[in-house]
Amino acid sequence: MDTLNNTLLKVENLHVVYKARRETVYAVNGVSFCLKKGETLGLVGETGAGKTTTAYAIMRVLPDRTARIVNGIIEFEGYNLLDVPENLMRHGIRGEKIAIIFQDPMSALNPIMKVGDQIAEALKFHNKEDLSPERIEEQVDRTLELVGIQKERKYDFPHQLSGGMKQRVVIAIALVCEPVLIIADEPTTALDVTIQAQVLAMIDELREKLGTAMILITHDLGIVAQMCDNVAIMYAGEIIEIGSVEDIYSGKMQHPYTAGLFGSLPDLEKKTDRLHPIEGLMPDPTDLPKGCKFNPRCPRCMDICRNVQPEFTVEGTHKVACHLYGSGKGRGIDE
Amino acid sequence: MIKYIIRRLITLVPIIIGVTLVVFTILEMTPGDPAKMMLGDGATLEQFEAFNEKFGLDKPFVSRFFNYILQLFTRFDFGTSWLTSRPVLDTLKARVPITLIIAVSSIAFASTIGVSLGVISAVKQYSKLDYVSRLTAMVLAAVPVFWLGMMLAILFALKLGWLPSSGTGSWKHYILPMMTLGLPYSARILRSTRGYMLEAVRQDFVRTARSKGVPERYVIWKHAFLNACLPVINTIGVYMGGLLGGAVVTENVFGCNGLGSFIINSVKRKDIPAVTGGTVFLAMIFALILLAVDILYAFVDPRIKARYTAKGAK
Amino acid sequence: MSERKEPILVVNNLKKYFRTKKGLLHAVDDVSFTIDEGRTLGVVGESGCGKSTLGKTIMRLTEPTGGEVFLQGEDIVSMNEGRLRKARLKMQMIFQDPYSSIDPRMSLAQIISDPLKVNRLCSSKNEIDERVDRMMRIVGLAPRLRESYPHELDGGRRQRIGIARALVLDPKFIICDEPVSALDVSIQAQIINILMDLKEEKGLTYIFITHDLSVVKHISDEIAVMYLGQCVEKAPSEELFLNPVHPYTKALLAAIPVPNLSKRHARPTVIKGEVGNPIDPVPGCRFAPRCDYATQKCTGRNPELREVAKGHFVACVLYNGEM
Amino acid sequence: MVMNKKPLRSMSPLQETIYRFSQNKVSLIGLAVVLLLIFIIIFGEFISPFENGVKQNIRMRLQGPSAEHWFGTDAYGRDIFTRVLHGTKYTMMIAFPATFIAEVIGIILGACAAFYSRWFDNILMRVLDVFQAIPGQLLALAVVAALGGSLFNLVIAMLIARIPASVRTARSIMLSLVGQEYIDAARSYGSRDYHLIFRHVIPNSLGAMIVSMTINLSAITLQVSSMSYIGLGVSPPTPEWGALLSEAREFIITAPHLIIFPGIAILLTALSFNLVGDGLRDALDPRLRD
Repeated sequence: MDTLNNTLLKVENLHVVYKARRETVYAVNGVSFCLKKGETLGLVGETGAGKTTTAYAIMRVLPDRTARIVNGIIEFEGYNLLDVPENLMRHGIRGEKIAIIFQDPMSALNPIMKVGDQIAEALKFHNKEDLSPERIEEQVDRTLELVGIQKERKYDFPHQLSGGMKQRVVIAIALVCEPVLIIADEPTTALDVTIQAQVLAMIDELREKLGTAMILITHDLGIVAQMCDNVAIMYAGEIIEIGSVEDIYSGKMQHPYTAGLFGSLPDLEKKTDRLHPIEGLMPDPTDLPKGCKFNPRCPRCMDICRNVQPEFTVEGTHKVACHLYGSGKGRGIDE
Repeated sequence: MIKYIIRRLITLVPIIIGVTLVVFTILEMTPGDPAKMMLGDGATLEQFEAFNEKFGLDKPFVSRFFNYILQLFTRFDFGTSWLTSRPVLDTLKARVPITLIIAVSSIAFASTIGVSLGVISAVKQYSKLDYVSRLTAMVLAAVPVFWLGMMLAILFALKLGWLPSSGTGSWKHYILPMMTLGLPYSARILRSTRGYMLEAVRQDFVRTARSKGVPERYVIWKHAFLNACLPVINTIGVYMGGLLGGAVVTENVFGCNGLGSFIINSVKRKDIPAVTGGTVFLAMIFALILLAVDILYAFVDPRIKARYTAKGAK
Repeated sequence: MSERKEPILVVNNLKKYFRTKKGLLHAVDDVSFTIDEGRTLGVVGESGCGKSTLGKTIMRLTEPTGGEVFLQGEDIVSMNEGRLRKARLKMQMIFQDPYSSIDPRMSLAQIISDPLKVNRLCSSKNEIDERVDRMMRIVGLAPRLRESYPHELDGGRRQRIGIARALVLDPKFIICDEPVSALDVSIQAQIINILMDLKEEKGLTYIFITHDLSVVKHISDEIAVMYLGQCVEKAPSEELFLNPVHPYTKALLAAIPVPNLSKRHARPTVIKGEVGNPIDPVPGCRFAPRCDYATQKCTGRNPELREVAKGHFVACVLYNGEM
Repeated sequence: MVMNKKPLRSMSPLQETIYRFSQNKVSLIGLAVVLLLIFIIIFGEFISPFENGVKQNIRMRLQGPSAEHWFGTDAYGRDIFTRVLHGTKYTMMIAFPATFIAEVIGIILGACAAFYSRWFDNILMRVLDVFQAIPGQLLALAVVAALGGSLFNLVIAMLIARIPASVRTARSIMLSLVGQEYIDAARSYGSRDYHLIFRHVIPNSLGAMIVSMTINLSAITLQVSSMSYIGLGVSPPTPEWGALLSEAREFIITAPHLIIFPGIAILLTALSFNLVGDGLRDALDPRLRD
């Protein structure tokens, strides 16, 4: 069993909304999960599932004019990040202890600043050990080499680098202060497969070497299988299934949405005639359905699903929020 | 970089030839015989012929044009005034400094106010300050320059008596023209700076900087503003055209003897060579300003720089 | 009675070069293939390999620099405007971006009926309406959406509009240019199913351009792998995945993350480096700089596509002649 | 099957733009002023006959605003209110046709540049470079210098001064539209060039072109009045706003009301065009707002 002091990050009942002029977008609706030191959690879901919003909420970099964290606790190393004042957050947490890798390397780098300076910037503002400028430069060189870029290229501007190299620079920025937690927001979606393989292999290796915990946000179940220890499947701002990779990929006690995700993927090893996608579309985040959020698309929807929000059914490390499982509340009606 | 500047200077040559051609062609359409207009009906036939020969008016349009271009590029000669028979350049030399002082001081004034308020307005979007500065800018951008000049003159010169209302004697004389021309443009610059800044603070790399833990002030100025700067510089360059045109009117309001009033007076007296010379000269200044903007641009933006310096290109 | 096995499309030595400031960009360089009626050819490759340009060049949306394209025996490349328009009735395209490929100022019905109108194929308004309704039904768009505008719809439904627009002319042959890469997985699967059903029903022939290997395997009968403007390997779909021959194909297949735990933490053999520059390439294998098996033989001469097994072609000196 | 939020009713992009515009109070005020101006042009004669603005009355000269003369009287005792009222006509008679023609020429040349790219575009750009090197005001001055300052000539002058900017705007709009995939799509299903231009490019460019048109209207209003003010536009007896101000210069100390009212008229006109333009731009592309 896990010991408590091993827990690095604990998110509890997180709710985030975006207030547009007349509408309220319910982006994250009661997300809870735990992350232990050195562990990798995959956050999986389709567009609009609330993955990125969750990540930004942890970093507290949500757009402050529209977004509100209405409820929840984000406990990091024993402190609730939502109570930490902004300047402490900036000084001690962001970039220092938690770093983020953004999705699109083309736009995540400042086009008019040398990449070396962009890496050094994080160090300069978290200069706890009073490093001399020379030492900072050395650290930049080392980090660049760590991510597989020659140190001479620190004098380059982003436009002189290829997409894969830019993403390596973004990763270098995240790593340079040796954070304990990295949030990787679809780090390879914008890259080609062969480059993706390079970057993923590099991230995995570095993470292991540095013992960093990671939240890997992705929509690709293949990447999760390769990289993660635990997986959380998100749908409409909720985690509908969470567990170890083995739990999720075993196919036992699977949420119908998870099943649909797997059914949408063509199998490389077997010849499949037809895919089995989930019908319909994501619900409108300003007007979510009652009960289980997935009920309008669910092939196994029951009466109870339309009215009652399902609780987690727990089986070891595996938790599923679906009326099909658990105390049998729904089973009787269905079969 | 120097190579680039030289190359860009060379590209000015066809533009100046083009500008001269346009101005020449437009003014060629003036109805009536110039000699008759200048000398009056009482002059003799010999006087007419002498006038026409002196100013090359007996030659066809094309040859006059080429001659003008040749003179312009070899001797920096802007032609001879029909009225005074003196080289136009002499008058230009005396008057250009006044126009330049007005134009440069007002653009400096406008940029300082416009850019700084624009940035603040964008950073504190939807704050009271934002509303007030946007409203003021809205109105100022629609104010006719000459009317603003008259109102300022009424207030500061006639009512308060702080500043002189016309002439060009001391530095004090330049304050009202500077404000007159500068205020409407500061409003325009504010509006575009605010827009580009709003765009810039939403960029991904600004979010990257924030998530690095960089202080907010640093994020705004070093990351967002430096990037927003590029289009702002460009816009200011474009506004220079309107501003130089506005300078012509402002000089008229405050009775400054600059290039503008020279052109206006020459237009009124149908002194075509003077109009041509003045216009071409002003266009040359404008072209040089645009060139300076381009160079500044390349200086700030490595992507543009790379396109021109051989080393930077991959 | 035409012969059943006659190829619907024959592409011979197709080339498309773009003039750029830095030199001649070889986007598509000497690509040849044939497609039989009712089959699907998958074209895979990474960004910058020229796969999209290939599609556009076959459609003659960009003028080819050289080569021939025969659609049912007629050379598209040498056609004049009028005949090309006729030929395009038989050959349509589905585009990648469901947002920019649809005119935002037209309603659904207008978008789908536009091909009929510009080609003056229908005599009456009723006939047009009927065909639009039929198309909408086929691609799974609710009839009440007829008068909707694209901005009210999501990517998946926009892509259905794109399919309906391509199909309304009853083409024989469709070029699908990454039709699902902008969509979420569940929507992607919906679209793929529609495309496969249509192929079944109407006996369509596809060129399916994509960067996604698992999708291409699922939908294609035959697959061509492109690298920097050239076709490096071509084989029946099953064969390619069972016996990849070209080192690039092998690397590409190894790089796909598989959604099961069989290969967990078994780090794939990652190929080094990145895709090179397609501007003014020197003769020789373009993959050689990244290839673990590269020898001197790889430079100096473009490797030719050779048949190594029945229907399996590869352009690699390792397999030149032997085997 | 579909669970996405259904719109209450389908709105075409045009309807949506109108709807969003109608939600913007500031722009609606601008529109109201523009409509008022048009009303004045049509019914000005009924509000206060032109006669009142011509009738001279030396005894009533340089009077301040009163119940009888709302804006006061000028040096000849003419009613300023009437003169400002009828001045609307002159400014608009120049601004509207000049803007409209400049915009049409912009669309035509822009479309040609975008479609028959390379050589035509290159030539066009070089020509534009030349024209844009001459500040608009000077170009207008040169035209007036050559042709003289009648109303018609002012339209020509404004036109020449505005065309370069209009063409450049139109060109960049058209170029970005031609780069859209739906143009390729339309071509691939057999659309001819004129289909592409008239069915896709022009309808899609219209919004942005109308925005640029309203902004141009504002700029021309200002430019026309300043031309008249420096004595190179409409000349004094005609109650054009700039000309009114030009006349009023001598009385800057004695009768400031002569200066205030025509100036406010110009300001309001230019401002309301700007407001409408801004509102339209926001309505066309709501992303720009937040």
